Amino acid sequence: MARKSSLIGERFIGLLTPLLLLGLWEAAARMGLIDARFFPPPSSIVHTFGALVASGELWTNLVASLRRLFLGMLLGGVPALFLGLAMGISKPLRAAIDPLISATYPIPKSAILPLVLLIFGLGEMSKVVMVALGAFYPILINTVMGVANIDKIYLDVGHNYRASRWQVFRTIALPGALPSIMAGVKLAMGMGLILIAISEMVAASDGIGYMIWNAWQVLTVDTMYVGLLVIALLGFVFSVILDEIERMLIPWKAKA
Amino acid sequence: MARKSSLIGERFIGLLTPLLLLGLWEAAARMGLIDARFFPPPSSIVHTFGALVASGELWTNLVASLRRLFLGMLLGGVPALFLGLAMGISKPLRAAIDPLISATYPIPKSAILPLVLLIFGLGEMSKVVMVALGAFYPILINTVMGVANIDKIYLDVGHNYRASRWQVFRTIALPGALPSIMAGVKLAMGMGLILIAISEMVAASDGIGYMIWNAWQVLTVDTMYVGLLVIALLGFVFSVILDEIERMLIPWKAKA
Amino acid sequence: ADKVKVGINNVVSDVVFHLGLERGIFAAEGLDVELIAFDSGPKMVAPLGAGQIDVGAGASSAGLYNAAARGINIKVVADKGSTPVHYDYMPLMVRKELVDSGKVKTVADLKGMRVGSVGPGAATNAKMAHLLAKAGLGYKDVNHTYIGYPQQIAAFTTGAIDAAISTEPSVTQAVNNGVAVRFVVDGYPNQQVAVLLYGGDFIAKRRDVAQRFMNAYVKSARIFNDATAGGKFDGKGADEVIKTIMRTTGLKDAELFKTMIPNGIDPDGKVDTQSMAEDLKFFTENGYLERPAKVSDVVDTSFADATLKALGPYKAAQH
Amino acid sequence: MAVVSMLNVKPSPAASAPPVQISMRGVRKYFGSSGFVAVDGIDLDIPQGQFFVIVGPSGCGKTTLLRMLAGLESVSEGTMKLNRTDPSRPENSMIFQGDSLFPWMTVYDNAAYGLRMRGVAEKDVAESVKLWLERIGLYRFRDRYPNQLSGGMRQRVSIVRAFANDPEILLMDEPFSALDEQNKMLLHEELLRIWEATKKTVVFITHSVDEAVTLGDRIMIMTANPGREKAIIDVPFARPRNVLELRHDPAYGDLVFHIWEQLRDEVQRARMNAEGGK
Amino acid sequence: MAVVSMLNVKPSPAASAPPVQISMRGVRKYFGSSGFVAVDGIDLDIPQGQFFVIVGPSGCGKTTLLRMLAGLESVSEGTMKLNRTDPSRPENSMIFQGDSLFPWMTVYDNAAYGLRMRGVAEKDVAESVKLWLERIGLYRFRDRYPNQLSGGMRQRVSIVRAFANDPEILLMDEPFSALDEQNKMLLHEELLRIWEATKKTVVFITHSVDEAVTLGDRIMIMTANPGREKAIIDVPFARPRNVLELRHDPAYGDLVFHIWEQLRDEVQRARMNAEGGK
Ligand SMILES: Nc1ncnc2c1ncn2[C@@H]1O[C@H](COP(=O)(O)OP(=O)(O)OP(=O)(O)O)[C@@H](O)[C@H]1O
Ligand SMILES: Nc1ncnc2c1ncn2[C@@H]1O[C@H](COP(=O)(O)OP(=O)(O)OP(=O)(O)O)[C@@H](O)[C@H]1O
Ligand SMILES: [Mg+2]
Ligand SMILES: [Mg+2]
Repeated sequence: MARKSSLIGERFIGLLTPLLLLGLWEAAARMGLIDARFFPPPSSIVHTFGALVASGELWTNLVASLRRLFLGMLLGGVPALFLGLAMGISKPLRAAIDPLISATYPIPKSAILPLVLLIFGLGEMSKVVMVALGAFYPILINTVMGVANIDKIYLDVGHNYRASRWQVFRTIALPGALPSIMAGVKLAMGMGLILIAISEMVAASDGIGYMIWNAWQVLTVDTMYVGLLVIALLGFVFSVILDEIERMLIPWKAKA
Repeated sequence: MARKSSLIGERFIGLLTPLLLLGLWEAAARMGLIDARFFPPPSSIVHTFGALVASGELWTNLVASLRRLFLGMLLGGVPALFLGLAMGISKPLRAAIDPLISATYPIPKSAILPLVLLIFGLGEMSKVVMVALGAFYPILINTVMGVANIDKIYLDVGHNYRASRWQVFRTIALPGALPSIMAGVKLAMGMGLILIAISEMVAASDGIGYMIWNAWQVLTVDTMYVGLLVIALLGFVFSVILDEIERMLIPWKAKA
Repeated sequence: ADKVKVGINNVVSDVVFHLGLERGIFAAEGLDVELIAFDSGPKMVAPLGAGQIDVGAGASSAGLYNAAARGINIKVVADKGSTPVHYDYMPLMVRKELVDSGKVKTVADLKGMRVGSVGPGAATNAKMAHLLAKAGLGYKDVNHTYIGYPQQIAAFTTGAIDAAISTEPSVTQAVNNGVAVRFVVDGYPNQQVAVLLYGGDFIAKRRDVAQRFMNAYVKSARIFNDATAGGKFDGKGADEVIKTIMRTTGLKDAELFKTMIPNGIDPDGKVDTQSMAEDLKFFTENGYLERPAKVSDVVDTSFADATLKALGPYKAAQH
Repeated sequence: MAVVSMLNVKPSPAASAPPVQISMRGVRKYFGSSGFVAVDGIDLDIPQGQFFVIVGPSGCGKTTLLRMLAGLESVSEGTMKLNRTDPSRPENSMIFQGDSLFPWMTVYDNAAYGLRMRGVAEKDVAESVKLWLERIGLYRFRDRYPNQLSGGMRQRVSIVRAFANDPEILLMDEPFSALDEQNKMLLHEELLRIWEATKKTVVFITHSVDEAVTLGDRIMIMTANPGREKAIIDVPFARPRNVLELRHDPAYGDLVFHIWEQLRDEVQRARMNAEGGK
Repeated sequence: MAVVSMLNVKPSPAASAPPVQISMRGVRKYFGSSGFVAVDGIDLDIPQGQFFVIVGPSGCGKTTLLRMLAGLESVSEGTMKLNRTDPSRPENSMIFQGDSLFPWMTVYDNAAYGLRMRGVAEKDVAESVKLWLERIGLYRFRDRYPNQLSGGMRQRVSIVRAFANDPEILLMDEPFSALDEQNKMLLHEELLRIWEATKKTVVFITHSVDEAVTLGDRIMIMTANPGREKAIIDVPFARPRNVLELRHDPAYGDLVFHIWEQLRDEVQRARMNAEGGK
């Protein structure tokens, strides 16, 4: 009981802060403290939001982006998870792949977008691949770190009970690294949203990124903010969902 | 002794893999398996690299980017570290700020670049801020997770010895979360490199990002690859440096 | 000297600014000009409206009208890139394979094909609509895909797009690479594509500086016209102009300029309001505008007019 | 506040009786949403300077009680008061059951932790830590990290950490369980000497009835889960005690046997419970 | 390979002597770059089915030796061989000193770990785990996570984990140290019963000389750091032993006293070393 109500309390505080900031923004825009031409008051953005919802435009774009996002998260996240677990357990593998990771990770995804387009075409695949690229690295890096940080005694136990590599993966590396992996997934989800927006700026005809970019091109500022707002909301919703999943996956922390 | 030589061995394997991949690329480009107009063989990229080094162009751009990168990392990383430690320790603070973080993190930095320019001007500051934005989130998220994951007994010890909030920060939260923070710094460094490249595409007249973008505009593909290569090298070098720093900062793991 | 900040895109047609700097034309007018590169025109609108830059090398686009509607005071004050006959630096390109195989013989054959364009609300889209209309097709009779100019070459290579209104130097590179051909040249003459923009504050508070900037700009434009007489980079002083272009854009291949088509830029700075009106109709019909607009909302020719009065009309250089 | 001053004016029952340092009334502890009762209604007064020992079957709530005393666990019901006598010293220091050394600090830094948290000058820290590490035979391991120590050595470091801090109340949760009997005996003697010199209040958890009788003034035997007070026994032996001689006293054997029997009943009851619950 | 067959053909000294299960020759262990010597030259043969006990002062290298036996620590010098007699069963299972339960598994899953790793059918796992958890009085806590258990309860779960796995060799590192004496005694009896029924080879580390003499066939006393063999003592008491009756045997007292004395010397020597090193 106590836990439940404090959880609700926390959610409440969590909603309060953004609302407060939005209120400040509204006031500042109305009082002319910030340039309303570029930072229109939230009320006017909400208005445009309503219009875009009504026209169905927002929904179409949202669905298109979400599809790409989920496919991309899967395509990038699953290999990252397994490779990360393997690298966390095996030192030689880690030594072989680490430099490759650190060298390819910082390559700006926006700069190689043309190359991605060249390889994967202008269709859906290139966008999914961009998201996958973004999701891959945070999950990989956090998984490796999470596994490497598991108390050595647990691996000793695993070896003593002759757990196979796969069993060590499943019973020790994965659950032991789970909190860290979840942080990686959160980072990856954010990166995925960023990259979906970037890649939908090229060769797309729908999606939230397309909507934002489109709005910048023709300077319909309110629509652009609606796009940003939608991404922010997605980020918030996904993080709540991920928190919930984390609570379920990590019961030994929750029940403490 | 044994540790040292195995370290060198690891570094060696770590260099082998990328070299192998480059060799494959070279062969494929020469045999026409890939389109050499867009994927020129590494040898030709190296050649252009030499020319750009000789002309001093590369050096100027590199220095400009590095400066922005370091300032941005500081500007984003230090607050992220402190806020992250605070959020890790204090549940209410975390509840208040978490949703804000998860909502603002996925906002595509490239989409708000014009707004950043509007607020921070067209000079260096806006580029530094972009890097800072990129560095902020991974460090924050990983720090929070790292602190939240510290074994509760250590916090109990801290409270029992009446450590002040600041002392708990310094003696427990910080060292306990350090492995996770370092993973965050690695992610942040990569993000910083990505964002420096993006932000140098606007209102800059030097920097590696500027160089890449410029090269795309006029399709001097080799120069573009040199830019990407330099970023990759930077990523690699930074990760080696960060690994070394980690080894120094986390002696209790290294000596085990 | 008066400081003037100018936003540019580092494209070939920006050479007028570099000429003005290099040859001391701005300095002679008592101006200290700083060039600031942007990766796209739309990113310039906010800094221009907020007075962070004074002058912008922008495009005639739907965004201009929307900006005006939002109270962002930006004015088109002179031509920066237009397509008089022989100066069509933005031709309709078609994938070479389609032309060679005879699949595409006329514009009408593009029906249902994939056409690349640089972005929504751009003047090039109006041009595409114009060309399609001449062939009896509607704008929506082809599939539009947004993709930047340099990427269009890659897209042609992989067959991802079949046609596009592209620009130099990408056009020449695509032709030289053998992936696309100039399919329609001079199909929509005298379109106003790139424009010189002044920020509202620059116009209102620094009129005198703005006028001097215009004087210098037109002088530079005339040098460019001399060098590109007849739509080729072989007029008077062309070699120097080419060098400037190569130095400032990073283009490494001098050969390109043999076949590259220069952009038009009116030697008197005149804006082609007629084509702008036609393009505005296209923007309106396709729903790019938030509110109805008129060309006169965004054009202010007073500076160019005054410069013309002061300098007298352009006389083509003798070769 | 009012409570404290009331305590102060109240006439002491015996003229020389020391003031109550720890007082519990109806202390209960439930865990989690299941409402599992770990500690069930403890009433207890521990006078200042007493060596108080708690014994009881595994899982009966000893650690939970001690953690509530240290303020590390909330009290679900009832009241628990710690009265200060010397506010200049830290209130209490706990020796935790199991590993609690910071893995990221060397032996030295772990031992110095409490003093540093109180802002003691580094010179005094060094002196005190050196003294304690030498007493416990670990000074030459001062630069090691905990993962380079054996289990017994780690336990000794955590003893140093608490003692060096010089608190009013020492809370010790099976501090000697991972030690060999000889080290244990040496530490018993050491502990008694220090305690007799400083007259700290000590609350000491152990499973060893010998240890309880050797060290304690008073012993509380707890019932198996849920943990209640089963009996409180006064240890009659005079101080200072000689650890070895004590064992030859027949009264010693009787007392040990008496406590032992009570404990055995509890353990058996606990077994019954466990099987009843299956 | 050759070594094993040689061992097999060698005529046994006594006709019925069981084969050697564990054999060590000059086993040494250095740690890290400093070359700290933890274990220094152990020669030892442990026959199949023997209950072998190791005692020694804290930090003398007992755990290190056991970890080398389990293959968790490399042998720096010398050879160490474990000969299998029944390849269908797991070679060895270790009860680790201190906490080693997986925090992310319930009591039940922790206990079932070894069996599951061997791919035993879930039905058989359930049966065996239930049996063991009941024996040790924790079946009703089967759905708890380790952080919801007391220290002693955690230790009992890790005992179940090893026993349920039914290995040829049991390696036990102070398995009963966090237990109350009554539980300890019950477990002693249980352990002896099982051992007598199954005749597993057991290597058992303890600090309690009583425990060593009660349980063991043979006891190795180790020297203080660096750990060497100080003495090996045969325990003469007949089997099956009654844990309580044994203590009334005067020979029992003598043996305990004898071992105790040797240990005291070592602990004192260790103290000297530590102080010499300051
Ligand atoms: N990883 C390590 N690095 C360096 N030294 C170590 C390491 N592990 C153990 N040692 C040292 O080796 C020695 C023996 O340790 P070990 O854990 O085997 O002792 P032990 O006999 O089990 O002691 P206890 O009874 O206290 O558990 C100790 O001095 C310890 O400091
Ligand atoms: N966080 C928790 N959540 C739920 N139950 C808990 C928690 N902590 C302890 N318990 C339960 O409370 C009871 C008492 O635990 P406690 O640790 O106080 O026992 P103890 O007397 O110290 O035992 P031991 O001698 O084995 O250390 C146990 O049954 C334990 O399972
Ligand atoms: Mg306890
Ligand atoms: Mg040990």
